[in-house]
Amino acid sequence: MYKKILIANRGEIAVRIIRACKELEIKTVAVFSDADRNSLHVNMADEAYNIGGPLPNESYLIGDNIIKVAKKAKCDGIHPGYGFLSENAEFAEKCIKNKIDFIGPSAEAIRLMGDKITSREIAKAAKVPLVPGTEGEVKDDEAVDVAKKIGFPLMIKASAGGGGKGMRLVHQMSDFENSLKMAKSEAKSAFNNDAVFIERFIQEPRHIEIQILGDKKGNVIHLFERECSIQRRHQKVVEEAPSPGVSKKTRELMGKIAVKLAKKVSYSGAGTVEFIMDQKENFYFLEMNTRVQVEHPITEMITGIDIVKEMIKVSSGQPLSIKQKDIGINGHAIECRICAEDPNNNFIPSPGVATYIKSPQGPGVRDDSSLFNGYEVTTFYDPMLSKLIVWGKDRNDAIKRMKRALEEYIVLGLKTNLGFLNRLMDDKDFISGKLDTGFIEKHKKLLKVPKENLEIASIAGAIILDSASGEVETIKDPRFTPWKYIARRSSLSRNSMF
Amino acid sequence: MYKKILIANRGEIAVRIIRACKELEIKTVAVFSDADRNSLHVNMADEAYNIGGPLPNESYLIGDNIIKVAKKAKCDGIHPGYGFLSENAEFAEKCIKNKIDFIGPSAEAIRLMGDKITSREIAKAAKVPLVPGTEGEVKDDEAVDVAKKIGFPLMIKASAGGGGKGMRLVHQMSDFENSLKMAKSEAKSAFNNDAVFIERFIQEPRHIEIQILGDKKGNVIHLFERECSIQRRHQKVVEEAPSPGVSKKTRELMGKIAVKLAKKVSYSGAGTVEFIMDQKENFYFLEMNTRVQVEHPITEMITGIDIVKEMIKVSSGQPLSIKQKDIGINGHAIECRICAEDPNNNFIPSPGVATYIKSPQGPGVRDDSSLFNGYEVTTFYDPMLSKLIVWGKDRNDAIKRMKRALEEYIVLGLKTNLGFLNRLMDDKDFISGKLDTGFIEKHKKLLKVPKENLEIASIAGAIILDSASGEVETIKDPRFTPWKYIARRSSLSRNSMF
Amino acid sequence: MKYSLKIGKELINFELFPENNGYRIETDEKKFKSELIKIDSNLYSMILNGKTYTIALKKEGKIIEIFYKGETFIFEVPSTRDKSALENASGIDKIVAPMPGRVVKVLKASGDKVNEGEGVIIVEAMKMESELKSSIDGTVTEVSAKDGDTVDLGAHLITVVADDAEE
Amino acid sequence: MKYSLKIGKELINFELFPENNGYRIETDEKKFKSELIKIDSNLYSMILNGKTYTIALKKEGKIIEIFYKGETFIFEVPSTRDKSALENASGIDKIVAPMPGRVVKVLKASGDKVNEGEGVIIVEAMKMESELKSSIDGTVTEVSAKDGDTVDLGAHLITVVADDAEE
Repeated sequence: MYKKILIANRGEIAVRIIRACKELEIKTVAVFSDADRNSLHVNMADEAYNIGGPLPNESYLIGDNIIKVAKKAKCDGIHPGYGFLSENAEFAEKCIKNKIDFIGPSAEAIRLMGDKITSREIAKAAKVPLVPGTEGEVKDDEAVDVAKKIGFPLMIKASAGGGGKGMRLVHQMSDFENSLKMAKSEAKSAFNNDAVFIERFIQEPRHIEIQILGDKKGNVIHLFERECSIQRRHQKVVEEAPSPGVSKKTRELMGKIAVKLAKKVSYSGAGTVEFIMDQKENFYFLEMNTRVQVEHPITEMITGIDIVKEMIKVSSGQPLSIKQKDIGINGHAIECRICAEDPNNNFIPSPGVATYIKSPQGPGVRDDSSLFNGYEVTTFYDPMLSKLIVWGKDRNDAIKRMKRALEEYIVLGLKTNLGFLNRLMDDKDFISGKLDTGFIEKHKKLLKVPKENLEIASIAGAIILDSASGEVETIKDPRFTPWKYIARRSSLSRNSMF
Repeated sequence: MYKKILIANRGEIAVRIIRACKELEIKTVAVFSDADRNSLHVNMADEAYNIGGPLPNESYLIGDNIIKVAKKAKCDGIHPGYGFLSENAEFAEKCIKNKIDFIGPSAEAIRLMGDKITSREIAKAAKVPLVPGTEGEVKDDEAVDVAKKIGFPLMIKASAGGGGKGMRLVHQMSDFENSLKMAKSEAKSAFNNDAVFIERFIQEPRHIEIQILGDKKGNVIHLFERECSIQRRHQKVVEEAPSPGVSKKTRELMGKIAVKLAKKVSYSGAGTVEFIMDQKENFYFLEMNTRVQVEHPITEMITGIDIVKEMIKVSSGQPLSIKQKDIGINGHAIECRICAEDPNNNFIPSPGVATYIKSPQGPGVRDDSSLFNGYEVTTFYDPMLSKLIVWGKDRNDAIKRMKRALEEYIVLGLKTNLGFLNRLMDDKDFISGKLDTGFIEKHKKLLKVPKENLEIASIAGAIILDSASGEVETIKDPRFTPWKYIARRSSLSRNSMF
Repeated sequence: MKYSLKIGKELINFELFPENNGYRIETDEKKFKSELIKIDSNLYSMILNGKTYTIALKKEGKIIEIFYKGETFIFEVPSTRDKSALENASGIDKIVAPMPGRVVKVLKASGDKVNEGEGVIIVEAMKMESELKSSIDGTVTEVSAKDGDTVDLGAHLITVVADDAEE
Repeated sequence: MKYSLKIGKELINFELFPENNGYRIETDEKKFKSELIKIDSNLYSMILNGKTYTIALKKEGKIIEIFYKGETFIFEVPSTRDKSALENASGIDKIVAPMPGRVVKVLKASGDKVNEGEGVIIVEAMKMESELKSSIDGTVTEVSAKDGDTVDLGAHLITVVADDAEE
């Protein structure tokens, strides 16, 4: 087992990995940019080193510097988290060359599954169902014919893409050529690569993904699915496991297919095979993420398996600690990503300083957060503040618990999606479980702040106005000095019924 | 199901019950003493009413006033929590008379099991094993003969007792008569009742208890055992489930016996049958607690059953939602009671104001707390600040997680047992699982603060001294204005390796 | 005492009467009996007509920021001039930068007619482009930014005036 | 700069040298390279010889309260008189109330001889009785409480002076 691991990341995922290491009695080394000196991950690690400027390409993306720190601090492993260098095959190779384990799959597996076109080819070879479409870059001269063959609606996507850039939905032939041109130009400017491919557009699609875990002995297991259909700006907001739309039969089939695909590239560590599924449970391979995922905790909650610890153990050479047949689904878990963003303004990120924070607690609630009073959301990094996860004995129980936990959450100083998430948990369509990736678009009423909330807030505002200092205390000192009290027992009539 | 429940309690258990009600979509009414206006339970409930002075017998113990509030606020149930009125049969009766459900067992069951001597008689009739001893009050003239028959060491205990008052351990005949006199006089002054009984003293005893749940249809199930042997001042500090000292066979037997006993009094709601067990797994009935217990969360963690919700449901007339055969043990859970007390001074309570609080978070951690910045521990109530509960896939996993969580806990302003608990999690005897109620006495070294900790603290103190204001910022402004930053990229060398 | 609070373009009026240990509050439509207790640096417990509410708030100068049930409300204490201005000037939309960022493209020039909901400028921040829209039908009267500018939070970008508004 | 801190009866001496963005700290035995950053109202992050520590602290007048790893340390800034007094007066045990409570029984009277570890007074608070003990062999020189008194935190109860100590 490792003695000391460097965490090449920041924010909640760095904190998550540090917690796993502490529980495995492994020492941790944090790295931080100039903007992150006062972050939680720096505080919680055993050691911490500055690695440069606040922009990612000045610090968290400079693999060579991170490896230098790891060597100097005598680390025997580097955990990349998600984002940054986590799916960088070259970095994985360099770690190994420097005799430091890259805690993740082999560089080869990252390379093969990282490219959308290559991974599609591997999936095809493994007989994984694919969305009908071109099998590689579509050439300009064949594009129209291909589009006709696939049929409408169809989607044009950038080969090197991600996050919605270089994507175009086309409903009819007459829009096709113009959309193709725009997608290519967007792809060119975003990724310096104008290759695009075309595929069938699935109506009311659900985003379903299978968590897999592999070891270096060739064992691969799956930990069932997650449903991540509640999205905005093509990014996940709410995830749950298991999916309310996946039957036992489909679950087993998807799991088997995901394991088969992972074995094709001798996958080790944690990974996710993403599928798009229609409302009749037809599913098609989307892509594979060769790293730990933001939403991994919901799978941990329903299986009892600590995915991050398991990643570390298998990377150090240990076999998987569990077998497929021993894994079952226990209850239901939901994750909400609490983000500094404005739901009333197209979920635009809302940087600023969190003045005051209060986290939910109590049964079945897990808050994976990097928040503290004074935490600043900068434009350098993702505006995610926290992952709020709940477990319930069934989906309904989990939804009610999430609502309770969201109501306990206080974040003063930033605009967040807390209110929106709060109302989502009360929405009858969400409760019914009929989800698709267009859910938020179709439920714009959830973005509206109820008038009662404004009323309550403005009354509090009015009372504060009445106090010059802004510090209202209608009882001058709500604390009692008990021994004095007993002597002068006085009867206070505040809100009393007697 | 209930529409609105009054919670006749305060602190973390009131908060726990409010959370359960919210998740069941039941409205909640809090009551508070003059000392508790700014407490968490007042904030979290839907309504809150002042019921009198800070001393329990001025507020939380006045059942009639509480029933008045419940009627005025149109509550259909009252949850008593633990302590205060929870085991008061008369109060339970009054609730029912006022057509408000008492959420707990029948007044009859409380009365029968509440008295130690009666409950012993019922246990005897149910063939529950009892510690050899007198079956009722021992008369002065027969005491010496009885003591000889039972044998030494033996224990003299107050019939009406609790919390160690009126208890005496006697090792030899020559001490017996004097000890008897002292126990009786202590019992007289503490409970106004000098009745005592005598029983065999179990060497290196473990405190093992079985959680049971019953409904109003006559069904009773058990949720396995909890080990509560780590005690100070005869009060529990650390509890775990399952017990590392109970075999599968003993577990089943204890469970069966507890269910049998509960059925004898037509028990409904949550209850606990407490046993004393020697190191060879011989166990004897101690008493039954006819209420929800402080340590109920560890059972919730390993069974997935929400005990408080279940109590509310069965009280409203629903049958138990689970059957005995469907309940299994999943992993291991530990609870630490974080208390405002001084381990270096015989765990003496340490009142004061908690200036600054930071709670642990992350996987497998549950913090049932009533803390907030500014929370005051008064001498009116129990000094328990929080129940920190962790779940792990096995006992070792749970211990490491508890250690990690304890390290994350920050409570500034009060003396607490956090440091002691921290060291306990590292103790090889604790880790080995060989526990008994004398554990802390035998491990006094765990009370000692390590010299390194003082060193670290004093260095921080020295740096703060150098700053007149007490506000040290070696970087003047750790926050960046990103857009300015990009223009004037400067290289900071703080703790940098390059 | 009478008080007003401004939120967005709306003005809310109250009258407060101290009563027992709390207040009676009257708005144009409703009456409330209220008590507000400070619990922590920014945390308050409010009891309103018997019901309890947890609220976090920060008061800085004329700005009161209130967090309630997942939402942040930013109130402003209106000046006397504000009050009269507010009543007349609802026909002016001053569009400002919603966060620090870069101007990608200014879509309208001074004198251009715009419709309600029409985009007037595109800004980029945190790797995302956003089109800012006019909230009224009117004419662009002022443009303070050009393509490629980096702008701070709240920086004025474009003003649209309704054709029937008086500035 | 040279500094001292008093904890209990112990005096700790340091020398601080500002260095880069932090300090070099020297005690009688060790040297440290340190940096302390404020994160929250009372929360600090310390990097000491490369290792990180999370510390909460409060400074009020001459009292510095520090929370580290589950333990609360209360330091006092010693006055010059304190420093000399501390060196000589280790033979005096001034017993004070460890919390607000009630005196159950005063066990010793002025002039009584007591041994180290011997109980001198019983106080009750939070439903628990505690016997306070002398930490030295000596003679009771002063008794400020009587049975049944209610006492505040820190109130003087009894003083024991070692037979060879100079007061």
